[in-house]
Amino acid sequence: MLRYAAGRLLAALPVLAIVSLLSFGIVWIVPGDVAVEMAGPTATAEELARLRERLGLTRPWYEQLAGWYGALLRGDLGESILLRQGVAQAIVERLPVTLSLTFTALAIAFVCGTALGVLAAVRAGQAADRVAMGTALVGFSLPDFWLGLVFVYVFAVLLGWLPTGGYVPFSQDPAGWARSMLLPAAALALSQMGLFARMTRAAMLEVLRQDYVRTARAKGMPGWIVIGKHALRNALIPVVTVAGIAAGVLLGGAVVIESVFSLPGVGRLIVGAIQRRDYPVIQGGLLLTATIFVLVNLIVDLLYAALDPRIRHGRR
Amino acid sequence: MSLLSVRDLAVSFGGTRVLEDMSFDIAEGEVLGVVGESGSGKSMTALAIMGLLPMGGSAAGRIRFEDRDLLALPEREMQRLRGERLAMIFQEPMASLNPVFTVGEQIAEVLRRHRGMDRRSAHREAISLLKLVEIAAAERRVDEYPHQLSGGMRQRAMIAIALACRPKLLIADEPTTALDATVQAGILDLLRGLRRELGMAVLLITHDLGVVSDICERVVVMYAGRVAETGAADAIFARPSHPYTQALLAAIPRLDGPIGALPAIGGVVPAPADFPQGCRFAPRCPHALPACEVGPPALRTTVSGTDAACIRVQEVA
Amino acid sequence: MLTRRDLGLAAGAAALLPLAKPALAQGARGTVVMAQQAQPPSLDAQVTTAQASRNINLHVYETLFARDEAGNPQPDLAEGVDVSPDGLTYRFSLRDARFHNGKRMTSADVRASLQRYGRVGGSAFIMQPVEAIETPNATTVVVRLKEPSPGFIAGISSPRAPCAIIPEEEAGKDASRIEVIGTGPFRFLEFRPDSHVRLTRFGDYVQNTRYQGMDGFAGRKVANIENIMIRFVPEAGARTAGLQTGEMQILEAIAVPAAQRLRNDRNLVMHEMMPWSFQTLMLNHVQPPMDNPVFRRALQAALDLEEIMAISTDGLYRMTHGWQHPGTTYFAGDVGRPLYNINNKDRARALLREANYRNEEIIMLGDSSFSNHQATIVTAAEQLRSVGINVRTVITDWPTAFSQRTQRTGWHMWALMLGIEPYEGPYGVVGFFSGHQPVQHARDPVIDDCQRRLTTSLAEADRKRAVSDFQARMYDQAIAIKCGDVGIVQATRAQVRDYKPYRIPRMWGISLA
Amino acid sequence: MAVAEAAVPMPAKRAKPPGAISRLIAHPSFRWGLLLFGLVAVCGLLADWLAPFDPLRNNFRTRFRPPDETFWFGTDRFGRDILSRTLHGIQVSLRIGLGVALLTALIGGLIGAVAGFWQRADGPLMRVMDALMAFPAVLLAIALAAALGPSELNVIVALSIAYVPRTARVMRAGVLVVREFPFVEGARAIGASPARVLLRHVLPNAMAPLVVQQTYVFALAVLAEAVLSFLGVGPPPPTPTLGGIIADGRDFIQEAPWISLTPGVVIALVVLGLNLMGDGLRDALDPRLRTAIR
Repeated sequence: MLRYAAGRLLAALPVLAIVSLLSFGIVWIVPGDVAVEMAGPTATAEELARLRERLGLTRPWYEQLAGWYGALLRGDLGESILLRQGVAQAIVERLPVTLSLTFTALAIAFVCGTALGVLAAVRAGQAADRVAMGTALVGFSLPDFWLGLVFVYVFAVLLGWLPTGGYVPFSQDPAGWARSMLLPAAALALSQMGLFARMTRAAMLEVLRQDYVRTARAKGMPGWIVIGKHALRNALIPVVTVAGIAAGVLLGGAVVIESVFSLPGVGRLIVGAIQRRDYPVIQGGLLLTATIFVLVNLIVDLLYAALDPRIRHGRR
Repeated sequence: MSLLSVRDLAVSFGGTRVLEDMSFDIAEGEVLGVVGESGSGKSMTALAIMGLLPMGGSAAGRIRFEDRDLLALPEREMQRLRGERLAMIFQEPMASLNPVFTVGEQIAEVLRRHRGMDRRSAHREAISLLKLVEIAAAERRVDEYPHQLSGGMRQRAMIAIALACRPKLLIADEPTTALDATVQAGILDLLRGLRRELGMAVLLITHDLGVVSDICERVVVMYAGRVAETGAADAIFARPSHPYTQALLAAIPRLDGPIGALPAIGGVVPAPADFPQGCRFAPRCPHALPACEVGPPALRTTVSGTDAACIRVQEVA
Repeated sequence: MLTRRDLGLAAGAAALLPLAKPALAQGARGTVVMAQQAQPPSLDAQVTTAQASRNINLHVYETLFARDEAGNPQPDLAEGVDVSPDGLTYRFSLRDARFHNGKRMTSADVRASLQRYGRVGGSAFIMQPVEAIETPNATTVVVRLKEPSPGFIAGISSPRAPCAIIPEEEAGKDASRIEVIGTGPFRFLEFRPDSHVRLTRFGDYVQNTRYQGMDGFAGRKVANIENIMIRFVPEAGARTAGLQTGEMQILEAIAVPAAQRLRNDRNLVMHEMMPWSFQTLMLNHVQPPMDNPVFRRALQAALDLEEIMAISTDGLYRMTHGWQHPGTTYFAGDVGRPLYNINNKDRARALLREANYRNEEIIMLGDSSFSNHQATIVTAAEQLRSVGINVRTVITDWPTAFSQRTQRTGWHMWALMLGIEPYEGPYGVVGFFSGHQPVQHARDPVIDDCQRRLTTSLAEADRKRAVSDFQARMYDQAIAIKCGDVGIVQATRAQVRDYKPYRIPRMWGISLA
Repeated sequence: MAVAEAAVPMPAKRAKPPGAISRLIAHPSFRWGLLLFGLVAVCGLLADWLAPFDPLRNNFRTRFRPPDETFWFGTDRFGRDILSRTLHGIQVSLRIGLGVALLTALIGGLIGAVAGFWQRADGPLMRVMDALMAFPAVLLAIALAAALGPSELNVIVALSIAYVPRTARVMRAGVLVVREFPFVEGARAIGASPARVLLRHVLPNAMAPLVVQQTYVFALAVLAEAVLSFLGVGPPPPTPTLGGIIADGRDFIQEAPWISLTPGVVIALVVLGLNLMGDGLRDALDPRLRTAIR
């Protein structure tokens, strides 16, 4: 298991190297720079030029590239002038928000999606199946940010049940955290819930045909154990592989949702940095997001192995 | 007083009857063999008894087991019976074991469910069950996954699961078909030994006449969803009465080989939708008369003491 | 004989009684949450002209002089100033003030701050004429100029990029690298990017006893609120909803339709500010056919400015032609008025023919970051299209648009809202169109001359004439197009007492019921 | 050469097996999907005729009109008709979606084919694809759209770069399967050049999963375009785009919810239709492939 993990990690390194190069490269084709933002909207060209020089933005690109990689190899992502803090710190501060959002959404999507999928598979061909799959497909098709707007309007403004946005750290107030996460996570989760439901249904239908499900019933296991333990454990194996991709999609979706719900997360940090030309943050943020994605997929691979003993023992 | 008494059992899927007029008894401790080609309805008989017919299938008739009518029993009651007094093993041991749980877990689960054992004692019992089915190094194997076991060991593990609660009746659906010849013999020896040891009845489904002659006391020969002939194993092997039974026996040079093609008679078992009106074997039967196609023949007692479904049984036998 | 300081104290104490009664009775208490759209690009007050920073910085930092309610400079950290008759020497006497780090403010801090402003300041040109800054004693600062600069006090009192006084040891640091330490009534606690800034009452704040109450950014600043939370909420709808649910007490600005809807909500108070800013369309004179004044006049004639204003402000606007606000010192009266909001399509077409317009593509540059800019461009483009001008709208994010407009090519018209500059007076506004890099990219000798007269004439009448001439030239040559005055609505919960709208939501003087 | 090649038994050249079309039409998902998508698409294509108003025409007298008999879906802050803008917005969204689907099919298909066919190219190419895939597609597209500048074409390019890895992966998987088929071996054995083998024999037979995948990419691109427009990096205003109209309304979600509502529903319909069609396509085209694979 450990060797398997190490092998996967090693395979991720070249990918991360390319990721870092892309992160740096994107910034260099973006017009404008941070001085524009810092000077303010009505600054004159002269004021701007002076500020640009003071901020060291006039250095040639290769110098900056060398500087960035040099620092990166020392584990230093550089510093954001706009945010008054190091890029690493800026990201680490927002990571809990984005991870809360992404993983709450992932949990909602996974739990609701598999439940819907199981329901549909067990009642295959019946009305419940059609309703469940219809729900999944509609969820799959709704734009998440639009859904967020609708949620805010309905649940925060009209009904006043939940806050309109903002983030409460879990350590400060777990109930408040849950309240702040519910709407954005639900809006974000819906599309991936559809994905999970469809995957689960297909996998369950496959699994329910298997002999070992019949064995479980022949052993006198009650229906819910047969479905929930013997069948689902097997059906989850292909579903879990999707979780890695879903996490990536959610991470991307979090970008817009964070903006709709005023959550200070990594997505908004990066989008803000793009809009404000905060180069070190764009570079560091993209690099880190991609790294998280790679890591999540690594975890999924390991989870996959944990779920399926055949992989764990290297027989596949 | 028989342990299991099946009367007029019929199984149908939608409008199609795949099995009908199935009647037989098993006494306590008795071994009954059900023989037939694939498609003859023997597996459906087993599944109907277990209440595990595939989706869309329904059973009619009566199945009495220990004074209970299994067909009338609510699912909840059936669940309590399955694995406890009534157990079943299947043909393909790899596919029948759940790949994601250890063998021990799959045995212990039954004990926890029916015997209310706690995790630890169920695990201990699982080890002794593995020893009972003669798996070496049971203490190690108990925590292994099915894919780590050989084919024969998997089937032994399946048997251990089935025997966990010492059932009164074990239904074995082609338990050796998927295994190598040498392994087959081992499994059969095991079954024979265990039956004696535990005193349980066995319903052995097979298309291997050798297996039947080896361990069965009585035999039911099935063809195309109906009983062709039934009686004591000795009698049937010594003097088969039904033309189909005769063909079966003629098809194998020796009793320890499997059924090959039936060289004596052409054609194959018809699909349920194409079952003929009268005697279903008639189209392939060398002795068929126009009268055979009128209606399904009833069982009649033969000179050898078996019952055969053939109107010409006196002449043919 | 009473000194000026004693007098101030006495007057202040007397004035304090009715005003500070709730404060004295209950002590400073409560947390007020204000929401604004953007986050501050910098908490270095000297550097940035962004409103998002100003909202925060003017609670933390103070300046020698500050603008009063009417926009005129008043002493703040200075007790007063003596200006020599030749206009070359400014002698500031400093009042008692303490920095948030506990240090007492001295002339050395002031000198270092002014010098730093000359290096990094957002309006650093103010310091251009400065020759030397001397500190004869701890409470006196003497600024010597190379040449007269009548706008000097106006400049150092402006909130545009405030010439904040910071501790000497911070003044050596580069732009945006300083610790946030000022002398204001609130001190900085934390900045959570994308979330909020927290300020807390500065216990050792030295109130300016020259005044009785608050007065613009000057006056006596009494902090009745213990904590301030300034949240950055990008979605306007979320800000409005937050105000309605009580999550937030003050909005820097509320969308006009929302303000109209909530006008009668008894839990909320809407505060209209008019004028808040100018909406303008800047023209690039070096891109043909814009180099031809006749073509520019065609644009001037074609536009229906009222429609632009009505749409871009969602209905809160005033049709005013002046490049200074009416009622202020430099307002130039009716100069140029006949050329404002002509909205005559036939005249525009005739001018286009006269200008020999050959369907060249006109790029209208806007940005998606400021909805007024975008709406102005979209509306104006539609109007110009209808008189037969080949228009292409380019709407990018703010930095791209801004970078583009500093180029001489790639754009013809650009929407910009000028808020703080007209409020400051004429210097910033005229400055936009003069100097080495005027926004229109082609220097205009007449405007350059107006700028020179404005910044160097000692007599106010001469300076007024310069502004008047500037305005005449703006219209006559169609240098740029002023669309109208923009208003905004600040909104508070009814529990916020004694709130007076101003250029930023001021948290001193208010209290929570 | 040609003679020799003709001697090699070859499956049908066409990617779709005979009967695929009829199987498709019979598939309920596909039928419903086609109906939904077709309905919306036709509305979009006929926008010039169907739209009651000029989608760009401002009118400050009709600002923020709630839906009524003149403006069926209300008006926005510019006084523009939401229905007319939505109809034209469909056009833009479909152009972008189709553009992305085609461009990714071309680039991703090529990359995937090369990676699947030449093992030496596989490693490097797929590492680059993995790296691209590691960025959340939306984030990558935002950065690229900001870098390239706002225009419809740039949005297509940005989204294509973001979605190319998925297509490449699908294509690669298909090629890996097909290259092991006997007729490919046969073509190689008689000395057909690798490029010819790839283009003539492998690609046409690896096309089915690509077609299915691109239907989903189309749907993803429509959603992503909305996100980009919503964040202000889509096609520039006043171009009516579905995401852009939602963005126009978001500041007035309480006062004028109709602005954002209509385009959101339309996006959902388009995407739903495409997904349904994708499901149908998968079921109709895949069985052949599945039997080929397993």
